[in-house]
Amino acid sequence: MEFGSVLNALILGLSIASIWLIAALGLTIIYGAAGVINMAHGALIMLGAYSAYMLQHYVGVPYLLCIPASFVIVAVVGLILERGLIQYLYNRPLDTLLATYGVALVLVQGVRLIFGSDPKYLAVPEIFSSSFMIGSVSISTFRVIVLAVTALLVFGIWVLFYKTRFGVQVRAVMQNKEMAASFGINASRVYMLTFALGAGLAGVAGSLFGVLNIVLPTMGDSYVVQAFLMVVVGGGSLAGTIIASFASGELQSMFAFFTNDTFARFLIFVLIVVFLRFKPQGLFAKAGVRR
Amino acid sequence: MEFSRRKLLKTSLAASAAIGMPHLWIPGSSEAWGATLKKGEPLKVGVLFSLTGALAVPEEDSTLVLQYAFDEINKAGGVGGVPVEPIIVDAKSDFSVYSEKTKELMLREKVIALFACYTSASRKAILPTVMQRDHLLYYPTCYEGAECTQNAICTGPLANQHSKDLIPYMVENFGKKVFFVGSNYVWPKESNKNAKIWLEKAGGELLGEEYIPLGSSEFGPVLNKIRDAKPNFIFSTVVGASDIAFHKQFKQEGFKVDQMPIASLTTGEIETRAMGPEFGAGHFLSAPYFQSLDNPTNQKFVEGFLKSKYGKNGVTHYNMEETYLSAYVFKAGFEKAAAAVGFENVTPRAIRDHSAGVRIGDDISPEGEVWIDENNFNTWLKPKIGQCQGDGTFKVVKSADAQVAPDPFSIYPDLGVCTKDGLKAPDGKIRKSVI
Amino acid sequence: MAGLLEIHHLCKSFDTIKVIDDFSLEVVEGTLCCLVGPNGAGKTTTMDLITGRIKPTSGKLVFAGEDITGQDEHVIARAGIGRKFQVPAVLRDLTVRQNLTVAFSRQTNPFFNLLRFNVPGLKDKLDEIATLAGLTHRLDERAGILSHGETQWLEIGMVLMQSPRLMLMDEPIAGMTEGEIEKTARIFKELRKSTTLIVVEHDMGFVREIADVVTVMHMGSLLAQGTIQQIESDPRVRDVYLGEQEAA
Amino acid sequence: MGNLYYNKTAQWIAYAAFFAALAIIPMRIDDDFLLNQLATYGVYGLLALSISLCWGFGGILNLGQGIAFGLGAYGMAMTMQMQSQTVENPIPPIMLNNGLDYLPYLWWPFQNTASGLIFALGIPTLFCAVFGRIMFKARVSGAFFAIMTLAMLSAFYTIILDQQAYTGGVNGITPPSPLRLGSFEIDPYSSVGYWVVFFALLIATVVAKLITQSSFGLVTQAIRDDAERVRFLGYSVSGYETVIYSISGFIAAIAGCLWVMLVQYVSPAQLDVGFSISMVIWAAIGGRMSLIGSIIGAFVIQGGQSYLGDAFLSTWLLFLGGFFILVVRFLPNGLASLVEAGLGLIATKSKTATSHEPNGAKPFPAE
Repeated sequence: MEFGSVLNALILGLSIASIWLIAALGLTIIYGAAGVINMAHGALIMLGAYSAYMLQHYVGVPYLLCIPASFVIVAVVGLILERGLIQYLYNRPLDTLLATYGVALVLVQGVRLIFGSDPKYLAVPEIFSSSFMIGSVSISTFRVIVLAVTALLVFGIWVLFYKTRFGVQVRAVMQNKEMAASFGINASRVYMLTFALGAGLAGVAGSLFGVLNIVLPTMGDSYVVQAFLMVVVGGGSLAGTIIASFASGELQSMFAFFTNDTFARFLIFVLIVVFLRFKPQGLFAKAGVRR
Repeated sequence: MEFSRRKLLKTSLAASAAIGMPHLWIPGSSEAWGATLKKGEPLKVGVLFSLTGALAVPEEDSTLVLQYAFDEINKAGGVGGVPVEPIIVDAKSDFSVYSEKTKELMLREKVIALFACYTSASRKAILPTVMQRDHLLYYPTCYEGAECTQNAICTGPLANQHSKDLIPYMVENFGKKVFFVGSNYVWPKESNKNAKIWLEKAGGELLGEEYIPLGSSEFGPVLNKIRDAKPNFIFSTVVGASDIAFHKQFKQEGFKVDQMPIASLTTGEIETRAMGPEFGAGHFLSAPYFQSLDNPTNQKFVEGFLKSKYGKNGVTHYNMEETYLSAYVFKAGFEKAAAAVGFENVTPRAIRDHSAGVRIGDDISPEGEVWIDENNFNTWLKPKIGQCQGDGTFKVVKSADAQVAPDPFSIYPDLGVCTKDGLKAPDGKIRKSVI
Repeated sequence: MAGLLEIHHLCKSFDTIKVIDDFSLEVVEGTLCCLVGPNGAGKTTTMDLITGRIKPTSGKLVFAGEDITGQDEHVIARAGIGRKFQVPAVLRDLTVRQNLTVAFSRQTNPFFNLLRFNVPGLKDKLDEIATLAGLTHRLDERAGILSHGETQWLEIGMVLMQSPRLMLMDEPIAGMTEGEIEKTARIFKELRKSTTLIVVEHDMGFVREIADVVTVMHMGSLLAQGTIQQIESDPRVRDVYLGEQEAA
Repeated sequence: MGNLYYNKTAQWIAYAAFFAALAIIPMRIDDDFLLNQLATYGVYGLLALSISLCWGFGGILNLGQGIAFGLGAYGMAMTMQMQSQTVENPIPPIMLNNGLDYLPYLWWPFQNTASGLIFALGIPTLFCAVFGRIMFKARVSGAFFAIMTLAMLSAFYTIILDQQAYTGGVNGITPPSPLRLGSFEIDPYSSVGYWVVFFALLIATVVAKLITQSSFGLVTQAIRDDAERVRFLGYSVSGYETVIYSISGFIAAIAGCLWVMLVQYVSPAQLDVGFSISMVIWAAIGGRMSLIGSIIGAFVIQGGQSYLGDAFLSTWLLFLGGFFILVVRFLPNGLASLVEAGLGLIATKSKTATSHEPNGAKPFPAE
């Protein structure tokens, strides 16, 4: 076994981690702030990819501008979703899970009706479909872009949540909704914006995944369970999700390096179940609610 | 422990008597199909592919091309003098729907034959029902073989035909060292077993073999392993959306198509279109058919189909052509059976039995002459090698000199040889319905 | 005679904050012990520790001669400790009858209960408790619609259905009317004859009426213990208690 | 007189009527396909029943019921496959095709039909017991548990797909001939298959109904309401949760066996996330708090899928998704709550002067 190969695998693990993380970011925010299990997250990722495709294909927007545009479009969808449905279900967590699954069904089928079920592709500048070498390590440009966007978003979220007034409000609502309301914080508005933000992040993820692989109505399905596990292992906090994604990405890459991809996946699932057996509240749990 | 209808009838009656319910109808083998044909009435055939869901991408094309083929056949006078009425059903990409709809088509619609399935998994899901009713399935796709039923006719290449020319061609032109990548299921594994045989004969060297979970889109780990192994070319049996991700990431990770091309059994015109031609260009595909085949029959087929109301997707590819052929194989088999036993007495099984050796000449078959094997009811055909061009079409770089024989048990000689009555083991015993 | 419940040097910290600090207590069988103290003194936390809801950082809990330290809630409940919560906790989606039936937990083995439809002794006990709690006419109502006082009574009723050897009552009379409070006092005095109680209460009038022993907690530790007269004349208690109340 | 919906006798009469209707069908209808189809719906009914028991009564939302169903189905398929192997030909084709020339230990119990069936039902139940025990003991509940079942389902799906030599991979197992029990052969395309499913559904429903009315059922409903409180009454919440989760898994395993008996086929698609969630959708639309409502939910949705699906074709999923959203939003207890409300209306109209308060909220017993 060469050192270069292991190094390659480690760097790849970082890239896989960034993919897992960007898929899970929106979920973390929605789950962390509002306690909503959003099963439509995969469908929102898919919508992000289709938004980018639509803009590029019909309007001719350059790819790099499609990324923020996807954020806006999917955030608006999220906003409508929250106002139209989710806001009535906040005290019924299991029902939000089911209702959002229904939303996913509708979104996937709706996209299929409009765009057909054949795969689409996002054209990107030639430079994105190349790679460069650092020493003996080969690095794909687009993977670096995904990593960079992920880092940027994480930083943005951190600023938003810890350095702005809105962030204080969100954290206040997370701690205690009633108490926050008595300080004049409009919890309903906070939830609405958080949900839209989470949805928008899914949109960004989608516009990136459309380049890594393929734009299909069902493309988001495979990300949902995985992203949820990151959130659950992380205990619903941003830092938790980051660490969970990082660990899983590296483990996945190393397991795949030493065994094969299928077995690597299986191992990750089993490890997560075992981990939660001993830390059911996840990595960074909020203190349990007391009666 | 043979399956016995008589015993079945007795025990079922006994069982129902025990429960006390009088109503029961169990078919004997002669009436398994449960219907008779009448001259003058259209022939009902079932067309069962997914029009919605994940499998719709390839299977919708199959449905369209079959409709086109039956229109063409009906315009030319039908089958045995009567028109064909295809009953089109959506299998919704759900294996239990395949199973349910197969029963509906056979038991309720009483179709005389079934054109169905793209994936092996869905074929496996419906075969028990087809065999039990002694019915007939036309399976128009490449597959792994290792089946010997008395109820199926396949018009696609078997694993032993598929890579026969491809591997030697690649070794000759690019070098001896190869890396195998496939989706993690039966067909790629079986195909790779065959490929290894050809590789050994061609004096090549296998550097590694990796399988990716179906539907997975993360090829980073595999590409890293390939990078370390430094093969001369990659032999790929990755299917579906994964295949597209594979080709994209191949380029994104800095692999160069002229230094290490992918020789694939799957990446055809639709896949290339879906990934964007810049990711497909330069790679190789082995298939019996390409849209760009230069012969009058194919020109007529491509033009006719694309202009017809079924040609909305704007492409013809190998799987569609194989499906198109299956309609003509059905026509020829039916007419032979009708001539032998009389129109009214034709049963699905009779069609199958009389399809042995049926030939589709190059006046009908866009890929050139093919015929049905008299023993295993797969197709003799000429695999061709195409290289993808910058516009997404394929240029044929090599075509087999003669039709290659299909052999579903080529890599399992110990199990026996598939004959028309069943799998004949080396000790002479014959087993029916081996799936 | 050893106490029914003995608490030895109990400590509980959340992160770095010591909520219970070297707290010891002995409750003698057949007495009614009132646990009083200002807000944040650790009364409810003590209840939680006794009933296993939270596990102590150190210290030991002995009930009826058995070490119950660190046991799960249901094990402690089965040993004979029943509890009424500060915020009344009844099963709001079930009827009053079902609430009381569930609380009649003589048999807790799931397999034994799987196909059991008649529970011997249930009917008499249920009638008795329903009458005592004044809920006879509400038996088939959903518990979620009961008034606050009725909910308190239902939960007390549930504890009684368990027939525990030790009952923990966290603020049983909160939200009750004068009449209801008198009735509660009457019943507690009656109960004292056959069982042991620990009552957490703020209402000193009520405490005065029912308590055999009064324990005062402050900052997670035992401040004083004795009869109501002793406690009321203890200057330390006056300081802590009255000071606290004035500040609030 | 109160709302008939809560009347136990009325409930039993409704159950009897439902099963009487199911029993009349094969006597009246001579359509092999319809019988086979209805039998398949019956299997789905069993699954909906198992979800209703676990979720409606135990409060445990299980998005991974496909594990129990799938393991049961694989067990049955292996049993049926081994029935068609002979002394001269003892090894199933899937192994030979994957280079195994011996029968792996995993398959040994299925060489004998009786032990095969015991394992087919026992392994999924044991899995539920162990997994449930681990999770519930760690007090994983609610949405977290739901996600964990999803993760477990994905893990099983992946490993079954991967272990091709033992499981047939994505192609699954296709036993070539129907199930034989002793000298009986159960033809799936006859009323025999229908009756087997009918009686399984009947027995499972009656037992489930009895369980919900027993002391055990009451405790599980109390746990659903407030698990925390129930602990202080002396009940081991994790014990009860494990038992009801395992019973539910056992019923799903039966459904898996029957399904393979009917279709002679199993593949990892039976452990697909979508299929497990559709079980929950049946129960949710029918009414998760009502066993029979859930069963009817399965019949209606699957019937709609088969018969409306082709007419609407691609709009069906859109329609189903929308309908599901509406039910969750406005009828959390499913269509059964319409019946409840309807009967409540009748009861109010014909109300004899009982001591009930005006607008008195309804009690919330078993159903």
